[in-house]
Order: sequence, then C-alpha cells, then structure tokens
Amino acid sequence: MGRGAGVVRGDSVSWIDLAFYLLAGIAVYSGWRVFRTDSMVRASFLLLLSFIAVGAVMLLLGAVYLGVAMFFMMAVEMMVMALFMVMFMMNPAGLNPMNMVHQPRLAGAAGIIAFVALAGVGLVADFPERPPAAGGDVVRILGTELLGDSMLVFESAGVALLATMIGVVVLSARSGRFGPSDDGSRPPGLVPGGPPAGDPGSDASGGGHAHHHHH
Amino acid sequence: MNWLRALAATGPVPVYAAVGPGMTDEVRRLALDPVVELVATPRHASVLLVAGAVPPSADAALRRVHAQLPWPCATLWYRSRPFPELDYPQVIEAPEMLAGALQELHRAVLRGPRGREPVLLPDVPPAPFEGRGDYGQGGEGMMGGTPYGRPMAMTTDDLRDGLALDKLELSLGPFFRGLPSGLVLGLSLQGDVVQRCSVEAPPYPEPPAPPFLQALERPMPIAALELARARHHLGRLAEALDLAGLGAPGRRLLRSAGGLAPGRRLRWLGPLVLGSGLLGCVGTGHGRLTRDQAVGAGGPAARAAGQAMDARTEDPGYRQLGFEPVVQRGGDTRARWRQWLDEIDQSLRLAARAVDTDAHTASSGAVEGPCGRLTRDGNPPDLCPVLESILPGCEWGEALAVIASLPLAGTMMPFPAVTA
Amino acid sequence: MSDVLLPTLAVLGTLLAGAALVAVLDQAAAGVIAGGPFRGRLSAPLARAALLWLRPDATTEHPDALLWRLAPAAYLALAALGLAVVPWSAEFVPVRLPTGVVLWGAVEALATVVIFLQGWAPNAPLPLLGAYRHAAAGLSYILVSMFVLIAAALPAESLAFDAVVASQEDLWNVVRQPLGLPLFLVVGLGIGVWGPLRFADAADLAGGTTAETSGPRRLAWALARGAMLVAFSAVAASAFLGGWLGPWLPGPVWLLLKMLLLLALLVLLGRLLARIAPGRFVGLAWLVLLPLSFADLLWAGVLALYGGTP
Amino acid sequence: MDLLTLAVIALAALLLGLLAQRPRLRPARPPWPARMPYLGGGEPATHAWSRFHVRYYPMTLLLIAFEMEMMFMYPWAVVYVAEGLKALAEMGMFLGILGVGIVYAWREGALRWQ
Repeated sequence: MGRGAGVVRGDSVSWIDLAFYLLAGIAVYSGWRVFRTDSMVRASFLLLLSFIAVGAVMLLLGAVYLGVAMFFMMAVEMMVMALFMVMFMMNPAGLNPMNMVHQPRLAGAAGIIAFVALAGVGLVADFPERPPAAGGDVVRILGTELLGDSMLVFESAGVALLATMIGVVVLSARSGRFGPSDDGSRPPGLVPGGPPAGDPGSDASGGGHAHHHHH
Repeated sequence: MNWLRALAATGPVPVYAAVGPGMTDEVRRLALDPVVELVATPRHASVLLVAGAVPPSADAALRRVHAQLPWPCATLWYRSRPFPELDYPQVIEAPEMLAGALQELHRAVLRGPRGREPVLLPDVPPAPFEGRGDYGQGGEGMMGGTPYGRPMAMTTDDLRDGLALDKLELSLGPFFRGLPSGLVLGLSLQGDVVQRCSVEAPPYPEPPAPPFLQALERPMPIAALELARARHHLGRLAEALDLAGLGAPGRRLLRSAGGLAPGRRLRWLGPLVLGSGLLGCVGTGHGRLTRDQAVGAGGPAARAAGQAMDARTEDPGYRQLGFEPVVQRGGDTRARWRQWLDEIDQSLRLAARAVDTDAHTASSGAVEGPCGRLTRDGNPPDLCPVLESILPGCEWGEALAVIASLPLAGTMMPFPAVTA
Repeated sequence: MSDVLLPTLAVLGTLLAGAALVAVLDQAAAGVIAGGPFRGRLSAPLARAALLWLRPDATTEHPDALLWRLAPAAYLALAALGLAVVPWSAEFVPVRLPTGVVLWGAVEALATVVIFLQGWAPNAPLPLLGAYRHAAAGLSYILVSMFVLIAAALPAESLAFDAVVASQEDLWNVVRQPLGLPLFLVVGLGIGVWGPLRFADAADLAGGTTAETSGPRRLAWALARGAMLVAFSAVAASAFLGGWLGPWLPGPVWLLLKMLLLLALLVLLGRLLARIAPGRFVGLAWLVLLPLSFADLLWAGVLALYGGTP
Repeated sequence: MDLLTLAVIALAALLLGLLAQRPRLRPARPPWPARMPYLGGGEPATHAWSRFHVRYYPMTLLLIAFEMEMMFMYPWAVVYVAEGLKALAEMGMFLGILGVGIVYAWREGALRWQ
C-alpha cells in the first residue's frame, strides 16, 4: 500500500500505512452503522462518511482526481438521497426504533459472495503492468483518454444522461407544459379493469413506490 | 467580573421583546438604541422585555417564551403586569429608563444571577412517554404513540403536486417577530408551503398616531397628518425589510421616520428599497386581494389594488393642495409595498406644500388614517379572515411577506364608541 | 515537522482572524447603512463573541445531539480544507494538491450537507425549514460554481490553484472571463449563508438553523460561517484576481488585500440585498445563472484556443 | 506529505470547531418547557422530523444526472488547450446535450416549486 504515486512523495511510508488502515476501518465501520441506525439522515450521511474514507484511500493510492471526485459526487448524491429517504420513508428520523434490514439472510449471503469474488479477483487476477510515468499527471492522462479512445463512451454517457434527465422530469414532476401532467388520468384498479385503487397519492403506495424508484 | 465578562458587557444587550398591545412604536424606538439589540428568538437573548399589558389570553404563550430564554437570564416588565409567581420582578414605567434598565439587567445576568428565576410551567414533557410503548420511548409500531413526548406528523393531501406527505401542525405567535404582535396563526405546513391557515387570535389593536385622532376633533395642519402617515408607512416598510434580512436598511428607515420634517424628501428611499430586491421576496400575484376584499380593506391596501378610495379626496383642504390619490394595479404584496413607497413620497411632498400654504383639514367627520378611513366610531375593517384564504399555497417566506404588507392590526380608539 | 505545522497555523490563523474581520466589516457596514450614532462600536463583534462564549447552550426536546455538535465543527473544517489548497506565493502553498479546484467543489457540496445537518439536528420546525431551503440553493449553485471554475482552469491547463494563479500572469481572469467572478460571488453568498442567499439562517425563520442555538454553539456556527467566507474569498481571489500576483508587495500581502476586497464586497452585498424567495432562486440559478456560466465557459474556451497569448 | 498536511489542517479545524462549543460546559438538562421548539409563543403539535415535502425534488434528480456528466469535465479542462479544436467540439456537444435537458425541464415546469 505504501507505493503511493503522485502527491505522496514522502520518504517514510509508515504514516501512509497507518492512514490506510484507519481509513479502511472507518469505511467499513460507518458502512456497517448505516444498517444499524434508525435515522434516515444518519444512515445517508454515514454512507457518505464511508465513501469519504474510501476517497481518502484513493488519494493515498495516488488517484488524486478520483479520490477528490468521490468526495464531490458522493456529497451531492447522499444529500439528494437523504432528501428522498426522509421524504418517503415512514418514521424517517427513527423516533421509534426499527429494523433497517430487510431479507438479512439473502443480503448477507449476497454480500459475502460479492466480497469473496471481488477479493479473489483482486488477489488472483493478473493485472497488466502499465504504471504511469513517475511524477506523471494522472489528471492529464485521464483527460487524454476521455478525448481519445474513450470518447465514444463519454459521448454515449452524455446522451444516456440526457435521456435520464428527460425521464426524471417525466416521472417526477407533476407540473407539465399544459398544466398538471396527471390531469384526466385514472389510477389503475387492483384487478384488471377494476375500479381505481383509491387515492393515487395515498400513504403506503405513494411512499413505497417512489422510494424504490429512487434506488 | 473578570475581563471576559467585562468585555461581554460592553456589547449591545440582546433583548427578546414580547410586544403587548400598543407597544409597537415604543419597541421600534428601542430598536434604534445602540445599547440594545432586539433579537429574533429568546435563545439569543439574555433579557426578556415584556412591553405592555399582555392580555390574559396570551399568558400561556408568554410563559412559554419566558421559559425559552437560556438560564441565566432576566425579565424586565415595562408597563406590564409581572407573573404573580415572581418574587422580585423588575418593573419600570418610564420609557426613558428602558434602555438603561435593560443594560443594568444584562450586567446583572453577566455578573451571575442572584437566584434562579423559576420556570413557570410544569417540568413535564408535552405528552407522557417514559417507560411506555414498545421500547420504553413512548412510541408504538412505526409511527404510533408519542415517542419522546410528541406524536409524529401524519400524512395529508397536498395542494400542489398531490404527493400526500406529512403535514406539520403548529401555532405561531403571538410574539413571533415576523407577525404583528398578538397575531396567532394556526398553520399546517407541507414542506415549506402553507396548506391551511387559521387565525387563532387577531393582532393587538394599535392606536392611530395622535394627529389622526386630533383631526377627528378639529382642523389639523395637513403637514402633521402627512408626516404621521409617512412615519407609519416607513415603520411598516422597515418591518418588511427586516423580514427580508435587511435589518440595517430597516433601521435607517425607522431613524428617518423619527426625524421627518416638512420639506425633507427621502430621495434615497426608493433606490434603497427597490434596489435591494425586496420585491423579489415574493412572486407577482402573491397575497392578491379580490376586489371585494380590497374595497373592504380600504386605505393603501385598496389603493394598491386600483381602488382610488381615499377620505382625503372629500376634504377641501386637501383639494386645495391638488391632492390626487396614487394607485397601483395588481393588489398583491408587491403592489402594496410600492403603494407605501409612493405614498411616503406623496405625503412628504404634500407636507412641504401644506406648510407653505399653512393648509389645514376642513372636514373632521372622517379622516384618512394610515390604514384606511377613520371615523369616531368606526373601526377599520378586520382583514384577518382574509389570511385564511390567501395564505394557503404560499411558501413560508412569502406568507410572512404577505402578512407584512397587510394592515392587520385593528385600530384601538381611545374613546370607545360603545359603552357597556 | 514545520512543513506541517506552519501551513496548519497559517490556515487556522487566517480563518480565525478573517472571521473576526468579517464580523467587524459587517458591523461597520450595518452601522453606515443604518446611519445615526454608531451602533455599538467596532468592538461590538468581539463583545458579542465573549458573550456567546459565556452564555449557556440551549437545547431542544429530542435533538440529534451528535450531528448538532458536529455540524459547526465540520463546517469550519471544510473552510480550512478550502483555504489549504490556495497558494500564498510561488513558494508557500499550504497543500499542493493537483486537484485543488475539484477539492473546492467538494467543499461546496459538503458544505450543503453540514448546513442541512445544522438545521435538521434540533428537531424543531424553524431550523428544519431553513435546512431544506438551503439544500435547494446549495444543489442549484453548485453547477454554476463548477462551470466558472473549470473556465478558470482552462488557460492554466491544470486543476491546481498554483497553476491557475500562474496562468493569470499577463491578464487576470476577472478581465479575461468577465462573467466568472460575478457568478462565483453568488456561490460565495450561498456557501457562507450570506445576504440574499441567507436561506438557512433567514430572518423570517427567526434565525433558521440558529433559532434554537445559544451560547458557544452559536459562536461556533458564526465562526464557521465567517471562516467559510474567508476561504471563499481566497479561492475567488486566486481563480479570478490573480491570487498572490502583483507588483512591489510580497505575494501573501497581495492575496490578503484581494481577499479583503472580496470580503468587503460580500459584506456590502449581504447588507444591501434582500433575501430572494428560495423557489425563485432555484429558477434563477438554473435558467439564468447556469446558461451564463455556459457562456463563460464557451468564451474562456474560445479565448484559450484563439485568444493567442502573446 | 501534502496529504498529511491536508489531513492535519482538516482535523485541527474540526477540533477547533468542537472546542469552540465548550463541550465540557454542558449543564444538566434544562426543564421541558425550556426545550420546546421556539415558535414565538406558539406550540408545535408534532415532532418536526417528518416526511418533509421537498418542493424541488425534480431539480435534485436533474442535478444528479447533470453532475455525473460534469465529472468528465475536470480532466477535459486539463487537456483542453493541448487537444485544441477536438476538445472545443466536444464541449459544444456536451453543453448542447445539457442545454436540451434544461430547456426541456424548464418547459415542463420541473424547476418550479412543486
């Protein structure tokens, strides 16, 4: 872990090792606390803390752009996630204790399998040996890549995100160009062709639906 | 007193003012005093000022506010009745002693209190909870019970986008700084949008400035009336500025209101107020009165809606000065603020002309007061019910801006028209 | 050791002294605008700080005590992170981070989070409304900030603030990219919860996120707000006013002078401009400021390619 | 070394922010009425923590999509001058795509308070 490149130019590596284990510990611990807290806000921002620790580990590894970008992206995303979690989850502040975990066995098994698989890849796989030039500017390399071979990916991502933006507006905003977008709409019935299933914005269905939507 | 306390004592005294009936002007004067800083919440204050005789209906609210000052703190009772439970209440009557007394109390608080002023409300949670419920925190299931002493908010339909999310029910006032003193609003909020508003108590009535009352009795110099009108409008605009975070310009308005004289114009006023973007606090159309409501309101509120209703047009004294009422179109919050600005300018010009010609009012049956037509027995109409129809749908800040643009406080006539 | 200690002391000292200076400037601006006998004196902010230090804390019925305690401290730490990547001269850069511009963006995003938490933690209606208002603003101005800072980074061909400053040797960005600084000032008002963007601590919410705070906790919040304005002014000075560049005087003095100028401007704007309605600000940010920042970036891009550096 | 300095600065500021709150000076819990949320003498009926109706949620979703794309822009800015016209064309396309998204959101009223 001590082979930091880029900004890490220290001759002693001991504090880097120490920082790595500390940050890794914070990342794992706060990730675990996400599922133990009752408050949606705390859960969101514990997850943010976990990501920040991961970002800091990336910085230690010399990924100066990806690490800082991780802080940036996750701050915005967890903020938005917190807004939606509080908006749609019952008992958002956990005033009544509750269990945040659903299907714990399945989730646990999936988690263990994913961890073993990824760790196995990390340990066993034969990564190509292409170290960046010493003192090289990793941001510049990334930029050249984005305007070179990866340009198509970049542009497709742009178009995909445009589709996302339009989809987001269509699905979430009630206001429309010609007035409320649900004007004249009729909620579907519980059985095919049945009468409308109650108030479209009722507590349980509205909340749960929109929440899943977000994830 | 160590050096830190001595340093702390050199600053202005943070005072939370619970304003009783007829005390708005006194408190505005106090806001200009450099030794006092009027703060917006009791949490920021070290001295509670109870100004005026707070009616018994607001007693519980006053006790709540009193309890919310962080201890140590002190209470000054200015022309008001102290709580009977207090052993040695600080009471004063003379306005000129107010600032000094506040400062003295503040120093005493800093030196260390002599004894604990009791919290006058029982030390119990809003709802009993300890040891109850599933986990001993008072709650039941996901949303039920009263965890930690209060229930959780429940969902309700929404006015705007139809998402049925939780509504926050609360009562605001009578001592909330953004509302006229005495006004208690029951509000339902979804997000920051008002869903329902009910007036639980009207604002305390305010006495009209003395020149208006005297004009009901005898001819009065028009200059005096118009300066009083400008002073009133400046005070109201200062409140609106204060709400928009412009306390300093607001104090400038209050200061100039204190120093108005015939022949002086406030040329900086329009650029300062309009240049600050005050009108950007509210969208166009917010707080718009219907034609009937505007006519019922009378005064500047009606003129802001295009109704040229003005008792001054009936007065020969004013007609000689070439008085024409100024009006706006729109009748919304922005229009009413603009109307005040225009009327201040008009009043100052009228005052200048009236002094030159020594013009007096001629008729005394009805006088155009700062909020509308004043007669000996007729109170201007109560606009409070209007709030219940125009506030729903407003965002919190817009709702307070609408309130800051309406003449809500009733008029307290010193000569009661009806005797019991 | 001294290459850690010296930058730390420089950054923290600047933040503390700067926050005090902001309070004094604000007091002076308020006094001049309000007119009349000078309200208090210029020492009034110091006296207020002493009073807050001595006053007891308030608390609410069932707050999130941990988050409430952490929010002001984290806000201050974010200000320190922002200031740390700003160069004081060619030699003295507290932290030479090749991605300083991105780190500042992260600071803005995280500041939105901590301001939200400050309002969420007390479990009281007025702070809560302030928190959600600020989140709306914070999520709107962040894009504007990204665009104008990327525009400033274009001619530098680097995301490090020392390179951004060095690229302004011939001409400051404030002239070269005239839209940049005005747009970035809006961001400064937002991140410092200041003036027209003072949503979280708004007057109509009786102080919003501070409505339930008293004593040292309120002091810490005020300190962090001032410090954030200081950090912002350093970043703005480096990105648009040539940072430490300037004739005759040493670099750090130039930087401080430019920061002072920006702080004075922010304070004055804060005292003279009314708080805009949050909904209107969201519309303004996305429909006016964002397209303007597009234009700023396009202009900077065309200039960087065809402007022809002499 | 720079990262260590950055960490030290951030932690020192965090500590300073905590110490400024005088954590040792916490008095005994004030009585219940002293802890009631301030509403100018009024009372809340419920806890403030609730399913808060955020009025700007379409905007936040729009931002998420936008921001992801923005993250490509930083490395792009570094190589912009070196890559020249290609980078400019790239930017034009990028801004065009985002512009379409914003115009659409505006036309649908998604940026208004819902």
